[in-house]
Amino acid sequence: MASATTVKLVISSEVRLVDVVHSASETMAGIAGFDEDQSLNVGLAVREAVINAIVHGNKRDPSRRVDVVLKARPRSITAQVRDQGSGFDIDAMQDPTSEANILNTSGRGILMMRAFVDDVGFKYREGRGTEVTLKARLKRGRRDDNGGSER
Amino acid sequence: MASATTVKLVISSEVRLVDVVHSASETMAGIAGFDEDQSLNVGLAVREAVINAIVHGNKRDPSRRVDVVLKARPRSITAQVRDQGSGFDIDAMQDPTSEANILNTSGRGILMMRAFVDDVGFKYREGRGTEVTLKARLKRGRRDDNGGSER
Amino acid sequence: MKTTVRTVGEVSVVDLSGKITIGEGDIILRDKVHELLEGGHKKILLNLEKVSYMDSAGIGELVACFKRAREKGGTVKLLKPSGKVEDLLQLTKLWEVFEIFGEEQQAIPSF
Amino acid sequence: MKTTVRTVGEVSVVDLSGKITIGEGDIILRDKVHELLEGGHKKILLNLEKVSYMDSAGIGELVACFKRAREKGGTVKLLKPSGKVEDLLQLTKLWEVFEIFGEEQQAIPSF
Ligand SMILES: Nc1ncnc2c1ncn2[C@@H]1O[C@H](COP(=O)(O)OP(=O)(O)O)[C@@H](O)[C@H]1O
Ligand SMILES: Nc1ncnc2c1ncn2[C@@H]1O[C@H](COP(=O)(O)OP(=O)(O)O)[C@@H](O)[C@H]1O
Repeated sequence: MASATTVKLVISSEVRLVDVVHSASETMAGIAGFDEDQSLNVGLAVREAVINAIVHGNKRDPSRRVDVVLKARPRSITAQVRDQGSGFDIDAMQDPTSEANILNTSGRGILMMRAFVDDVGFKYREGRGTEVTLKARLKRGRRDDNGGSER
Repeated sequence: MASATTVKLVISSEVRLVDVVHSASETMAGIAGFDEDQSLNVGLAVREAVINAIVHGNKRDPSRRVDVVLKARPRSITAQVRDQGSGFDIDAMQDPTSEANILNTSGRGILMMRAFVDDVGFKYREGRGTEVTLKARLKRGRRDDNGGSER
Repeated sequence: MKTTVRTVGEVSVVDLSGKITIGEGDIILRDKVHELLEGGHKKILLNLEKVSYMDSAGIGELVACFKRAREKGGTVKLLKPSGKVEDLLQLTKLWEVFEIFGEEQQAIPSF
Repeated sequence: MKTTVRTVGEVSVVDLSGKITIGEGDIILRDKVHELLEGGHKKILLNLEKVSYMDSAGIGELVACFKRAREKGGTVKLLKPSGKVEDLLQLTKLWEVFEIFGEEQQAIPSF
């Protein structure tokens, strides 16, 4: 397989930098062959991961960094977003669409990630923070469902 | 002075990645307070530096990297673009607007950098490649000329 | 994001354009709805026709506006969400929380 | 970048839209002009009205098209450059190399 086209970004933990990573992700999705709407989906998923890294992981401390690696291959894109935080329990996550939570003003980021890309993985390592890995594959033809995906 | 808002990018030497750095630069110029047209100028200047790093510095070898550091401060932006090439003699540069060169199909990148930002500096260090530093400051009011600039 | 407010009868129609995202659109939206509520304008119709997308912070602010209006005895309704904005309202099931209209002429008398 | 070609009398008018940049717009421009010249169309008017910007590779390709046409006994002229594209033609002094028109009606009979 041809080696992936790779972009690494390092940002300080400021929410106004989210747009930089968002637009880089959209461009990379375009390189991978995604159309405009599919690229926006990738951009939005990466955006949510970066927001979480800045807000929850790094507690908006601008001296902490967020590391992002974007890899475009023909028909697929991978994003890794890593913070310097102390992790969290993904299994404790509440369903933001439940009646109890629907009027909460937060708690929808991971839902969006899972809706907009095919795979979402979380890994926490002591001293290395949380790493979120997002993968999206280009669907063939006009099918809306995602036949061969292992999601 | 407040510390700058910083983004680092590392790309493989592929011209299709130029857009990623271009759009990151435009976003950072916006953060520094530049309007749309001024941000495009910054984007175009950085774009030319990145093209040169990929094409001339790294000879389009995708295994070589281009490192970019963007720093936005209120009313100013700095970009550093570094390749892994063997440098060049900036003083040997020809004037692309002279009669002898006007019909050349290349040679206008540095002219564009100098037109679109206030300062352009080149530094070459053995083993570290060429580093181009671009600086743009926000002009006050509606003045088109660039009064106090040391360009 | 940009907003302009029109008054149609007793309803304040807020035309939004751009994106409702963290640190920018969400704050503009919050401030605008706050201003309307403080000024005694309790019937608020957010026109989303020209909103290209929202992130989770933007969606959260929509909910916050909805709740803040309700606390003050007012209402926030939505007009013409489309594309990604519509997808997001469906995904988050907020489609069932908000009153959503496709036409301004239907939205106005509903207040 | 996108191109469409219209034939007005003996002139091929190429309507360009988007940006003429390295690895994409420059290649599309080269191929389109090459195709026209090979097809015996020697009077080419590039309509730049909807081109938002060019980089040095795009500008270089404009010059390459100009020269290639000349070698084949043809001509490339420019229509309606504006904004950043106009700035760039001035900066590079290519404004004085190309024949440039503000109106198609004036450009067509000039060939
Ligand atoms: N990178 C992270 N580091 C620490 N905690 C996180 C991280 N990402 C998510 N979380 C936790 O998971 C929760 C749910 O995240 P999310 O669905 O994105 O909603 P929101 O960010 O709006 O709360 C967050 O409130 C936070 O407690
Ligand atoms: N990063 C670099 N490494 C090596 N040589 C460079 C670099 N940047 C510029 N040059 C040299 O300077 C020349 C002029 O550059 P420029 O004005 O950008 O025009 P162009 O790139 O179209 O040739 C190039 O042709 C090249 O020889």
